[in-house]
Amino acid sequence: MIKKVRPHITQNEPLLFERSSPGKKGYQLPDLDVPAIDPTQALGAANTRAEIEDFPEVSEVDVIRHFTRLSTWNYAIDLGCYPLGSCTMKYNPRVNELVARTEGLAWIHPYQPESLAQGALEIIGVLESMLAEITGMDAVTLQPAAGAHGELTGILLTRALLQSRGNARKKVLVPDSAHGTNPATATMCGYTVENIKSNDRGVIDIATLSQAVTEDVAALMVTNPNTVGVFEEDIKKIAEVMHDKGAVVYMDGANMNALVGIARPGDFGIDVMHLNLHKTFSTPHGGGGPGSGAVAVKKHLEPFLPGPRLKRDGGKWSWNYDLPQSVGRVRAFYGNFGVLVRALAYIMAHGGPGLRVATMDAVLNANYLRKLLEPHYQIAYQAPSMHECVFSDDRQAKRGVRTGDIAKRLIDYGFHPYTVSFPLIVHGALMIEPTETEGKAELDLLADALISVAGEVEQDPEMVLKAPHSTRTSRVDEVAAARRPILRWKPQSTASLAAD
Amino acid sequence: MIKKVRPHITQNEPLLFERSSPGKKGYQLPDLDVPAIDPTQALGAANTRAEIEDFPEVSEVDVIRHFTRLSTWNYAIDLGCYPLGSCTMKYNPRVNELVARTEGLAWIHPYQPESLAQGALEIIGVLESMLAEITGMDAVTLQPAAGAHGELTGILLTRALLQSRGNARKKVLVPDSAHGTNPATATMCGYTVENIKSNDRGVIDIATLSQAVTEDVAALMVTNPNTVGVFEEDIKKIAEVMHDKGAVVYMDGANMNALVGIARPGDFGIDVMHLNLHKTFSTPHGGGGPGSGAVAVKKHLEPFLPGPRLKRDGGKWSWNYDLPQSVGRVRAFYGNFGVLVRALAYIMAHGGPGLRVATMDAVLNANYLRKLLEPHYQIAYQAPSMHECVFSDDRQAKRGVRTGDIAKRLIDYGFHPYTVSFPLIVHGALMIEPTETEGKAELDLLADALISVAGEVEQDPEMVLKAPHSTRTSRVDEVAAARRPILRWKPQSTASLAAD
Amino acid sequence: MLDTIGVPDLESLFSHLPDDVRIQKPLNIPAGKSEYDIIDYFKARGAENANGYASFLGAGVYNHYRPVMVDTIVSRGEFLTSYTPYQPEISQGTLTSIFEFQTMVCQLTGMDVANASMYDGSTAVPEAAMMAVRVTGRDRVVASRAVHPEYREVLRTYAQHQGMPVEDFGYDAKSGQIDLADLESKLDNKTAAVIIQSPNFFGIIENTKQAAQLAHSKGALLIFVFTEAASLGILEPPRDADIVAGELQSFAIPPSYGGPFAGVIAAKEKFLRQMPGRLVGESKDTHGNRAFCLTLSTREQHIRREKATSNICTNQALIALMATVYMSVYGKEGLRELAVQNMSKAHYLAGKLSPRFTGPFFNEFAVKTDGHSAGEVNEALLPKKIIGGLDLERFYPELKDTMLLCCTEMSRREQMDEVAQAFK
Amino acid sequence: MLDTIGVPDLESLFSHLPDDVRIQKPLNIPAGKSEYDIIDYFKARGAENANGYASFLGAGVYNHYRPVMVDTIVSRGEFLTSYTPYQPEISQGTLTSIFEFQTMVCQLTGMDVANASMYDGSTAVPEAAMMAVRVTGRDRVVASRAVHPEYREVLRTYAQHQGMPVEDFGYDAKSGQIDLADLESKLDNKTAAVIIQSPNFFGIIENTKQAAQLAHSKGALLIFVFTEAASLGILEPPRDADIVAGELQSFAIPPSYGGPFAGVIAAKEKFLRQMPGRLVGESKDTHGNRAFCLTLSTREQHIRREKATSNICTNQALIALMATVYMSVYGKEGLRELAVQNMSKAHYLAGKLSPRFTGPFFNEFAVKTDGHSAGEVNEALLPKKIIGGLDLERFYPELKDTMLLCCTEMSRREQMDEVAQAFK
Ligand SMILES: Cc1ncc(COP(=O)(O)O)c(C=O)c1O
Ligand SMILES: Cc1ncc(COP(=O)(O)O)c(C=O)c1O
Repeated sequence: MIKKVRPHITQNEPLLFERSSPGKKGYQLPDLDVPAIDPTQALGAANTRAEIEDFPEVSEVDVIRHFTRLSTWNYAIDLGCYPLGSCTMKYNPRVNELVARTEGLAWIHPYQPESLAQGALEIIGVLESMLAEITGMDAVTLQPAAGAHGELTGILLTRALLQSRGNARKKVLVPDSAHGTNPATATMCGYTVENIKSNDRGVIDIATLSQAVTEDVAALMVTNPNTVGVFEEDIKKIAEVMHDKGAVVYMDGANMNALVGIARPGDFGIDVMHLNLHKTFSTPHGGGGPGSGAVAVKKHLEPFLPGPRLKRDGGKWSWNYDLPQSVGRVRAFYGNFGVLVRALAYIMAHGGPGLRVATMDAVLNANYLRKLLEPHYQIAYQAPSMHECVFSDDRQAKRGVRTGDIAKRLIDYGFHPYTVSFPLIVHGALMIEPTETEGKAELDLLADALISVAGEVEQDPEMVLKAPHSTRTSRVDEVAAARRPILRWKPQSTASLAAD
Repeated sequence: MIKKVRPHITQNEPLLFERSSPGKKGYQLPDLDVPAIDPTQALGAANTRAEIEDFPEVSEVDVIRHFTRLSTWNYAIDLGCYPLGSCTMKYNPRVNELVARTEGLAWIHPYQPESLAQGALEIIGVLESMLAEITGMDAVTLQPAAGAHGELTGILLTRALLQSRGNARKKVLVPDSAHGTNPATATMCGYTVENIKSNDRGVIDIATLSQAVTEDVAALMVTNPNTVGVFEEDIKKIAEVMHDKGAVVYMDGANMNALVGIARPGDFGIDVMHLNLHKTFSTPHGGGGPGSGAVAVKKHLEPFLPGPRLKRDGGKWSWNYDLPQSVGRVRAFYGNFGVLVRALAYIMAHGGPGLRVATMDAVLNANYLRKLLEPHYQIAYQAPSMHECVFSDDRQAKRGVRTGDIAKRLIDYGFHPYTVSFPLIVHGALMIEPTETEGKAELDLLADALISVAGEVEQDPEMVLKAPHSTRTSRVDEVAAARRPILRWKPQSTASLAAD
Repeated sequence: MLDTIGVPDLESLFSHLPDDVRIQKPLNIPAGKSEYDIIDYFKARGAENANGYASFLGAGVYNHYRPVMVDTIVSRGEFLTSYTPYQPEISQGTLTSIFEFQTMVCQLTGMDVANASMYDGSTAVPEAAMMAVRVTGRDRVVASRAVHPEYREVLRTYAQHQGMPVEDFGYDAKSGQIDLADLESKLDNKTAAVIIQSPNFFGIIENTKQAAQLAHSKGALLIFVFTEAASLGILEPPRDADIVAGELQSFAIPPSYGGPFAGVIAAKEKFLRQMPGRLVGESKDTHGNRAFCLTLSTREQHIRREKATSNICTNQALIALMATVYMSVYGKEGLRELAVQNMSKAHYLAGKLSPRFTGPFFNEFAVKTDGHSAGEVNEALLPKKIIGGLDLERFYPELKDTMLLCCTEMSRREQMDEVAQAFK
Repeated sequence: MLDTIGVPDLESLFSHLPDDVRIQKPLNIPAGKSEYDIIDYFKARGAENANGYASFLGAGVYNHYRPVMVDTIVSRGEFLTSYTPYQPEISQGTLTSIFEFQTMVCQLTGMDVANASMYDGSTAVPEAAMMAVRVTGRDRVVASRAVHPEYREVLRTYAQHQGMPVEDFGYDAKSGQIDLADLESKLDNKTAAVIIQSPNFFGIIENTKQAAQLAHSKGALLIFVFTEAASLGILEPPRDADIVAGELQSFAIPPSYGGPFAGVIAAKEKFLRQMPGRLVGESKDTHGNRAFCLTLSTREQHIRREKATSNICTNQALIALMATVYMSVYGKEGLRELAVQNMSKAHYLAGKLSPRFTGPFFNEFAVKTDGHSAGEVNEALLPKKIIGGLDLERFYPELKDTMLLCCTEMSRREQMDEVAQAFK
């Protein structure tokens, strides 16, 4: 029985272009206090355009209604649990939005004198040291813009280190459970990828690994806890094996929400890792970013970090550009500063003890769900779960219903689905990460919904296959979208739907 | 056919009290930097309470979800046209919200030294003079908190004036089309109310009025344009009739949105009037306030205005409390300052010319709707419409469908209904005020919806009587609510509905 | 659109207005400004007011921390840009939150019913008095001089033409609490209500029980007024009062130079039908789902017109929502902890000074400025970016060289020490 | 919950972690702070930075007015707290706005297709270069020295291990535009792409047509880079380019010390399958309603893994939404008027100084500081609360005593006059 939602009306809304009518205005500029210049005269006709063809013309009220109506078509954390595995969709404290908008922080230019940016530098400095403490690493760069960008940085560092030792090597080992960004990153750094098969406990098999590690191997990209939510208990041994062969251990830290305050990668043999500040440290996901992919390293990798590096002397912060061994910039300026501010605010609000409690609650919630769901869904691996629990759709598949269908039906129950069919090593995976900010009531509703769906799969698989049934947009034809891509509005193409 | 909305799911949400569980916390206070005091010791057990019985205990994420979910059950201007007659539901520019939150304006104490409040006083001073210019009156007080409060102030002023002339008189004349606050106000000021019957053109009949005006009559409370949206063309004559008998003419300015920049009450014989800043000057209605009921008067009433009065000398603003003839304060401090800031921002954004254009567009929109709807609904009066048009449900009533039912059905079409069964002189009134901030597209949808409903009334009145059909909450039993009032949650009373 | 209407131009829409009624020259208001200019203008005005000052002013307006959650919620267009919930089917968000507001106000005050809000505390007082008059059929009210002076002014303004004589009674010069003897002497069988405030204007906690006994013994109602809602986190609620008229500014409502605030009236169930203002009640929809709606509107002006319990229409809904969110964020524990912090700070500062009254106080207290005048003490504080207390002589001639100081959770120890210094 | 799981306490949930893996002592991070303390802390940090200064810095980050509407929209929880729209049935809000973003970017740039965003302009450049390599099957890229120096650094970082040699070509010392002869000399049949920026780092508008002809004549693609999106309101879009890699910071994205910003890649339709990043496409739902969804994801890492077009996953959606709202507010007329204001201000100031280059410019230009060094001029401005321009020698040793100045609609005439003064 559906307990969490009821149908209501939502406003339709055309595309902005379909709302547009010539001459409508939503802005007013201050009066120009200097002589106006004629662009064509000043720049020549060849350099100027007559108009931005088909660009929208709408009023201020059109704009607010357009986007407000659109927003009501979205699901969001503010509306309910968002158990998207591997994405750590936790509550985003609003104070972080406020402080990030402080005039002295939001309106400072990256090239203004360092003497007029000491507050910003202090924030960066403090965050770097707190992340070093949390990860147990020696140095941190905040330049990368997201996790994948952090991976790129980390593997470039790896390569630079090995290069400095005379041989950059050829291969990067990636467990078959790894996130797609791992192999993609290795390739971008000129390495070939060798997949490591996980064992029947869902973790890296030391024997398999040992065999794979040759003089050609530059690094292992390990995710811990891994993407099936299982902690790699042999991590120290794994690191040993790699280090013995002179290879580097890179840790994908996307799952740090399971470890903060409990275990530190720096203490279990990791050389370099990235953190997803937008996951573990709760900066809003914003429909797909922005993020920050801070990279933490051990001493031996520090000389290769991207520049500039922050330094402090005589009580003053400044940027150091004199870094002979640096791999070079991975982006302009100093990173997603606005995201860094939010992450630091989050850390300050929790404090050391609070961060640890958050981690424990995250693991508690995942294990609670696992317990409630295990009778109804096939758990992927028996090993204990950390911050997320992963099931397979084996039982439901027998009735012709796959994880993606169950996900769609879950929408009718008022939830955003879990992560579908990732990791790849789990056949038809349901990857569920509740995070610590969900209360028991919401978790019970989620379990209740998934159990109810499991029942529906038995009684009426057809109905489940057609879900969702209660949303303003029913199942979308993604195949058609890819077969005949329409990636932009054009005057004719969608006019017929204007009333929509 | 319903073009404006589609059904979607909305989250259910229990009452905060039903979400509550002991020990949950949504706050953290700064550390106490002085010795903590034991309340019972300091104040005595008799003066202290053990706890606030049954008060909610929830987390921060509970709070944001609770109110976010609740908000999705509301209709609002940001979602679409809100043609609630007499309420002037126009778009509320968001810059007004920003400036009202400026630290130096939002965080100043009414008793702080005037030398440290000059900016606030300047805002009040400028707004007073602009409203005087707009109304054509001589002086303005911004103390009243809303329209009805302004009426109270205005009638108190009237009484004080007449008193000073030796006789406060007994009666206030109120047209039968007047808003309920008018007669209620007269009573609060110790006057008896005499209703003036409107003529068949929906306006005040000079003959009827002349008869009613005796030496006992203190004032006439006239609304212009009146509540049927018709301009009292004889207003000057009306004022003459009153003035000849030494009576005062009070104007209810709730409908000033039809006159700003076009005609000024001060120019057509009004002695005292109020403005609803939250209507004409677009301060957000916020689910029912706050508002501001600025009162504007002619010279002869100025001495009686509530104190303190703003004065300026030597380039400095200050409050003058020495007002021997003042009727006294109508509220503490100086008025709804935060609302005044928004109103001034609105006036500045439009400027004189812009305000006039807004008025013309408001009247344009009302007349456009009238034209489209006249074939389908019975217009209440033939007289030309100003900012709103009022119909009666005579034709639909024949099929057993009343204005209230049509309103409910309009909800299914994605609109907030017009004002229902007001004014009382129109049998089953449909009072429609689109305001100037609606575009043609939205107006066409509204007309289309109302016309479609008119058709449904003919074909399937039963269906209309059961509307709305598509909202998460169907028709509410208001009779039961009044028969057995439940005005607060109690531990038992609603526990059963916790899942709701 | 003009074509549809059948007029040549916009002007023609007004052609039926007599010439001598139409405006003669354009409004003398400058042309519209850009958003950027407007923000600039108000920032400049704000800069002309006190900025970054610590303040020890209370006296009805309190400087409490305002959680970020409050604006997060009230800024949602669905709350900000809707109006009075006349149509419950598309207003359940507002209606539900008001029902919660009414409930929390009852829980705080110990009353049975509360309305959806009044303009502010000062206007709630006369409305409460008028309510008592309707309930008792008597006309006279007596009010403590320790009730906020401006509230009493408003009471007099409202009362003057309703045949509702208002008389004050005094306070005990030593304790700062109401003078029970004087109250008793002012009571008679025409008295509809006794009005007291607690904590009173001097921050002193009144003996509500005794005041209630006295009032009831003479068949009058007790109207209990509060200006510092934060005190209800720890103080015994006025269970013996008949009507409570209060101001919720302390609950996340910015001082904003005196408004908009949110007043409220709460009362014993039996007086329900005489309450002014909007009330939200619980009911069901046709499917049996719980639903809320405005109710008992037969009390109100739009139905009852000249016989209405009040003329109030638009009230302070959005501001009341701020208070509702605030109460939700702090909750049972939070309001208590907050009250304790406020008390502790006030008692810390009072400990360094010589309070004028002996009665128990919450977060406000009166002190003699001894050597110097209150004005001098405040002058001395301004350079330190501290706004001192209220000079009580302004409202109480008998209280020369006496200052009312208020401390909240926002008052810092260093600043309080500065204040103490200034008295030296 | 512990009972359900069947463990005695929270600790036990971690008992399977080897002891030597678990943390040895508590994190050395102070206890949690209150919201109020946190706001205080960041206000204090903000106060340590430049506040209330007028700035003439551009160089890739521009100081444009940010309409209030932008935060009004992006602060709505439905946009702020949702993630990548994997589930289109409950993500149409995000998907529709991205589709509009893609469309507006195409309209601005004259390209056929645009993606949902890249991290920023600087990372969009190497992604565009890699895209060109995939398209042409060639490996070499040549980049104008007048492309933002930090963008070129990033290009080199990305390129170094992909067997993608990067070579610079010069600019004309007089005009400040690319040196066509030098470009031609650097082109060969291994060249996958020519990269230029316009307005370039010196603010000069490049001759994109000629650059395109040269590139195409050698079978290379032209990659057009922009850092000042506001220029596209008036400048001829790069219709002859094959790929456009740009930064949208100018569109309501606060400078925020360098990020988060929103990069974008747009291209000719035929290169679609080689585009990196997310793409939103139009489709229908089972009821035939128009619906949007992520599409062509077979290019992406989560499907293609080591063969993906890029490793990008999380991008800059919310920031892209800011730009979308900005473009909606200004619209066709607004962006043009805005561009004219920017130009007019810059040309006003340039008129009072001696520009270093002769090429046409938009809102940025280089000037010789003559007598004094760039540093001296800036020093002289600081006391006037003005942050001057960028010392070009920092990136271009050959440009001694040369400053890059930027004016936007926010630059006030008085301030520009002050700047001119400082050169005297
Ligand atoms: C396990 C894992 N690794 C890496 C990433 C990539 O991080 P980002 O999306 O911030 O680039 C993600 C997030 O999608 C992830 O879940
Ligand atoms: C005609 C008229 N007069 C007076 C009022 C009362 O104004 P307020 O609600 O601000 O007290 C209203 C608004 O409801 C009205 O429409």
